[in-house]
Amino acid sequence: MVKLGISIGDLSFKNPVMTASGTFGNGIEFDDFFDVSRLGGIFLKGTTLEAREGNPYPRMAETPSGMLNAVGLQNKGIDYFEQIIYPHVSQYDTNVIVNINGSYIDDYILLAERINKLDRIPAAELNISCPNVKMGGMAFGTNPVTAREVIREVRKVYHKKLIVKLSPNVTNITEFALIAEEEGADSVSLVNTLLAMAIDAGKMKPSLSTLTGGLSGPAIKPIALRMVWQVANAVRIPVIGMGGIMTATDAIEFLLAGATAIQVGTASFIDPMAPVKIVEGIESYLSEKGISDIGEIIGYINRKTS
Amino acid sequence: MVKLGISIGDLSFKNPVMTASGTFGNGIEFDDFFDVSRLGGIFLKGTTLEAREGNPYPRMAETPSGMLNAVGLQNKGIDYFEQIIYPHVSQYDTNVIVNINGSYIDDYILLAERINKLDRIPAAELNISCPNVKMGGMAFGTNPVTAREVIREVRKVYHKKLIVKLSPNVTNITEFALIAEEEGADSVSLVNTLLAMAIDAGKMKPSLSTLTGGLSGPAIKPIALRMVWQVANAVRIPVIGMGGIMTATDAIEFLLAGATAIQVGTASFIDPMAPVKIVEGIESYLSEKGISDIGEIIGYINRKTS
Amino acid sequence: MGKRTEDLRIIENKHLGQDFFILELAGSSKITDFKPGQFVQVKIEGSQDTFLRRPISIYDIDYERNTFKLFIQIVGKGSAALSKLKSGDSLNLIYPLGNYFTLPGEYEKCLLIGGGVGIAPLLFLGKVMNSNGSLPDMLLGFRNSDRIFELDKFRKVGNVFITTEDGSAGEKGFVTGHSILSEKKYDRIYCCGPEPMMKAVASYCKINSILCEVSLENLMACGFGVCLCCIAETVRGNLCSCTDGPIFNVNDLKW
Amino acid sequence: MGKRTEDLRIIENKHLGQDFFILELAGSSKITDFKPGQFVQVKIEGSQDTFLRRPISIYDIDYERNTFKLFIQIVGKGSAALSKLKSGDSLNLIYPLGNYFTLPGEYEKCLLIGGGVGIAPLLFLGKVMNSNGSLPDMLLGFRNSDRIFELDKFRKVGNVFITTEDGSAGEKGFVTGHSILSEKKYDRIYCCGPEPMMKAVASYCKINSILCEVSLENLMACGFGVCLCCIAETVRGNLCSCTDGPIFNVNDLKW
Ligand SMILES: Cc1cc2nc3c(=O)[nH]c(=O)nc-3n(C[C@H](O)[C@H](O)[C@H](O)COP(=O)(O)OP(=O)(O)OC[C@H]3O[C@@H](n4cnc5c(N)ncnc54)[C@H](O)[C@@H]3O)c2cc1C
Ligand SMILES: Cc1cc2nc3c(=O)[nH]c(=O)nc-3n(C[C@H](O)[C@H](O)[C@H](O)COP(=O)(O)OP(=O)(O)OC[C@H]3O[C@@H](n4cnc5c(N)ncnc54)[C@H](O)[C@@H]3O)c2cc1C
Ligand SMILES: Cc1cc2nc3c(=O)[nH]c(=O)nc-3n(C[C@H](O)[C@H](O)[C@H](O)COP(=O)(O)O)c2cc1C
Ligand SMILES: Cc1cc2nc3c(=O)[nH]c(=O)nc-3n(C[C@H](O)[C@H](O)[C@H](O)COP(=O)(O)O)c2cc1C
Ligand code: FES
Ligand code: FES
Repeated sequence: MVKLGISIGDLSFKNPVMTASGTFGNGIEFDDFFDVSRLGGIFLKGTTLEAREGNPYPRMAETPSGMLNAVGLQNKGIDYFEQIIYPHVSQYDTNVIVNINGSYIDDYILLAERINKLDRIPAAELNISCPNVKMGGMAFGTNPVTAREVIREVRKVYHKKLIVKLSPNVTNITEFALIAEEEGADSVSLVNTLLAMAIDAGKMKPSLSTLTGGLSGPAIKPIALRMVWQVANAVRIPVIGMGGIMTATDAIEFLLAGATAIQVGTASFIDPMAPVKIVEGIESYLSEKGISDIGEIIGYINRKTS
Repeated sequence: MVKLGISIGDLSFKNPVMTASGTFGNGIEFDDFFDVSRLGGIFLKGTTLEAREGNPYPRMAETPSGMLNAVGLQNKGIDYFEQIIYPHVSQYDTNVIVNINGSYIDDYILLAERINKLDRIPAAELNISCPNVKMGGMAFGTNPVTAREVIREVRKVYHKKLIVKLSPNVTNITEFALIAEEEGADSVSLVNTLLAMAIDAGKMKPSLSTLTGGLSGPAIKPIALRMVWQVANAVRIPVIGMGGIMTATDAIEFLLAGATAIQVGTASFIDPMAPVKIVEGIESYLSEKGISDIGEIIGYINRKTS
Repeated sequence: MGKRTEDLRIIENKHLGQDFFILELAGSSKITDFKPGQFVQVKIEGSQDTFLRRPISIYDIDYERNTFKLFIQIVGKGSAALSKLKSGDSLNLIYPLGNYFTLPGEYEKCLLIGGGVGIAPLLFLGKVMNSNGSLPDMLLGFRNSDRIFELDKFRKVGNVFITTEDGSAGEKGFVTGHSILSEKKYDRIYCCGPEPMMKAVASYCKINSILCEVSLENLMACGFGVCLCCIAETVRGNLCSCTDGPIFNVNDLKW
Repeated sequence: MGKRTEDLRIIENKHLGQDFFILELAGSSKITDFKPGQFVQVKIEGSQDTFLRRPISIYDIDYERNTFKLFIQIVGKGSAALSKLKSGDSLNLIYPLGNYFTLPGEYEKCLLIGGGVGIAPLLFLGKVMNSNGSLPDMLLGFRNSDRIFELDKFRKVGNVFITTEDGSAGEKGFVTGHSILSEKKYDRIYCCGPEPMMKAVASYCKINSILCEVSLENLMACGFGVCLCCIAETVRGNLCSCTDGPIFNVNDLKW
């Protein structure tokens, strides 16, 4: 038997495969397809204090090996979450993690306090990298000063595992990872989507109502992999890698680069079974290579070349 | 007849389709395929003062809708250029533009002085964005201070059209475009490749000898398009757009976003006729839409939405 | 049975002429849970530029043979790739997806209005109505007579009326101009077609206080309610057209 | 005629068993300018993950019918997609590319060494030698007898010797261990196969002062000398294996 378990501090995960926020709904939508409890963890759709309607339609454009989205954090707010979603997701036998968002630092703090009280939520992902909102989001995560401030304030009130989700839209992503580490984050996750644009030449206008949106999918995998590799070599806290992971092979590339765990995002749209297939694929890969513990491949290429 | 001509200052181009440096050799390699003089201009392979061997093999990896390269500016140096390449490319009836590179500012200056003397070279592209060299390249182009310095010094000695090639590996690309404009550049071209990585899961090692390389091809088109749009809205000098242009439709998207001209890069590897097919495709598009002058579509989406 | 993802075998790919074709697929599980108005998400293999699945309505069902059909128009890369499939090839689907048309009460008079490829979900709807003992009227609009296919099928499930934009078949003009609308009174209208047509039908229904459901064709990334890309603006806020739709009562839409 | 890019029609796709197949293509222009050792760049359609072309050697030519063949092993996505092509399908190529084997002088004794799918360029080379009046020896190495195909073709152009790693055909072991090498003296050896094999052959040749040319299989992005990705390290610096190669004299390589 291959050992697939990993951990972030004292929080353990049965395997390194999780789902990316905003691409897995609240898990419930996948109940028909597979047993969600087989995953290492699930990251729920980005939540804000108040309910939000998101951006106008159209919010999506297909691009070569990827897609743009400009959803803009549509969600029903924390009250609805506590009353309706929480009871359901509490039944999963896996780590259920909330992705928290705000326009102002105070929003993040208030939300973190609420999430902190929920017993069955062992961790929160601090999203300072959403490119699709007018206020907050990526604006926090691409400026070292505001990034530090929001992480520091949230850390004060949030006492479980704090994962900071980094933006790839920066010159030097390790700078932001180091800030997260310095401010006491337990982990960093990366990457969020890349700010991008699509234009319909026939109609002579932008494809999205918001003009720009976030690029995800295999197109960004080489960029995400580079950033995960850079960050894993710069910080000591565990790194959760994502960006274009479609198959177990893709996931293994991120682990080899230094990610302790990975998130499956856009892949779930095309194959709702992708996350669980990736768990199985990683297991076969390790068996075939005669590797008994997933820990042996995490950061393997860095041990070899340094 | 549709008017396809555009200009950068007083330098005119018969159409907006050019070729990206490093993807078109010195033009000569395309003589078998089509009449290179049909293009608006050609940007030759990156040149340095001295001859360079570039990076060790392997230098290339295929990625979803794209590729990584880590060539590292292999070229035969400026002496060879003047003696062997220049006489040949001088015969083309199009604008032949040299892409200049260096490890230190002095290298750029010395090279720019040499290029300045070549009658048949009406413009130079200052490459401060190569991600594949240990010194110079992207290091200049991702730091506002050094970027300004190298542009300023080259501008002093180079008296023809100076085009500054920008790196997409920055938080805010308009900052660099504005610096180029302030320092007297005649145009900016963008984007160069995105710093990225590929790992061979089977062999458990990085695919490139240099670990990281530059991502090009359709995968990056949405990011490039967003940056071109941002820059075109920020500067007054003409913008030359590129990144993943495979077809005339792609080229038109860049023009609509605000590019005055475009460069075809990686596409030429897959279809050596791509640049000339794009000239033809743009012409048909304009005819079908009943547009008589290419100028009408340049920046069209900005006029409409602002 | 719930939503599922499966490789299904293509039994026939029937090219109808112009840009239309019909794929018949062999259900691997029992398909008795399909409801009219629902759709499938088709994975496109063998096309370098299609990353996402494509939503296609369920056009027809054969419960005995456990097969069903998709009626598709070639409009781009994905549909073009699908048109090249041959019998025996396999196709990966996520299905059945979406909500479904509300069936009429026993004595309600119904009109099904379709435009172009938008006629697709109406055949299945008509058949279900038949099995409930009613014979709906069907008003089908086309650009011209060359683009009319499968009429015999529709004639079996209802009384068919036609409009064409150029008058080459049926009445000339758009569906909303057809004489049947002034001659008959309907309790319910079901509509699927280009957005301008559905909006025109919706406003006709509102004015005349007719219950009206339309099938939206919003762009979709997932098709099962997780990406939130396919939203329709409704009086109850932004709703997913893949789970809360594709069928909407026009009174709910902010049209 | 120079390099060109064209859509060619597939006349036959012959599956040989294991992972090997042969595509026969109808030349649209005259193919009399092909030289042994040259290759084509094949565009892969219908495979979502193959962006770049794939380089494949010219295996055989039929001047009368103006057709030529490619001998391909399925090793990944691109070759797998090619294996599914059918006669009548079209394939886009850039060709002919690369330099070519240096032909021997009139009285020189030659050995052609191929390993696995590396035998591909040697048949064409052998045929050209035949037409110059010489009958080369051919030493072909395989993993096992199940992976030996087309031997009849090779027997027509030269004296064929075989090795297999498991001894299931010919002599057991690697090509460099074959008895022919100790029994006969050659003036020239031409070699194509896995890199370790070519390196072993190269060192044998250097020790025995035999002229040796190998065909490299470096990763290529363009195939016609513009990307500088396919370089081989040589005594004259980094050279493109797509234009200065794929054929190199081993004395030029930094092996
Ligand atoms: C619930 C639902 C049911 C559908 N049922 C059917 C059906 O039964 N038969 C059928 O032929 N089609 C149906 N469609 C539409 C079908 O999904 C699209 O035609 C298809 O996705 C186009 O894919 P493509 O790759 O061929 O075109 P693309 O290359 O993706 O696009 C070609 C052009 O069509 C436009 N386009 C693509 N999809 C849409 C859309 N959904 N709305 C508006 N414009 C679009 C694009 O912007 C582009 O201009 C349905 C759509 C939905 C949402
Ligand atoms: C000049 C030249 C002539 C060739 N002639 C032939 C021929 O006649 N018949 C034939 O079957 N093949 C030939 N090859 C090799 C052929 O190009 C590759 O097998 C093919 O590109 C693999 O594509 P794929 O998509 O099937 O594999 P991929 O999915 O791209 O790769 C599968 C695996 O093979 C490895 N790989 C792919 N290409 C190469 C390579 N060039 N060198 C080392 N490893 C590689 C990859 O790293 C990966 O591990 C030739 C190559 C060159 C450069
Ligand atoms: C439709 C969509 C919605 C998303 N919503 C969120 C979100 O609410 N919060 C968040 O942190 N990231 C969100 N993301 C980003 C993903 O979690 C992930 O970081 C990104 O898509 C890259 O991974 P991928 O390429 O595997 O999809 C969203 C992505 C998509 C495609
Ligand atoms: C193999 C290769 C070599 C390149 N060499 C150079 C170079 O020498 N100088 C330069 O400015 N850009 C170089 N580039 C970058 C291209 O000019 C272009 O900016 C980039 O590839 C994006 O465009 P594309 O996606 O159309 O290829 C190179 C790109 C590739 C793929
Ligand atoms: S298409 Fe994803 S939620 Fe509807
Ligand atoms: S493959 Fe591009 S130079 Fe050889």
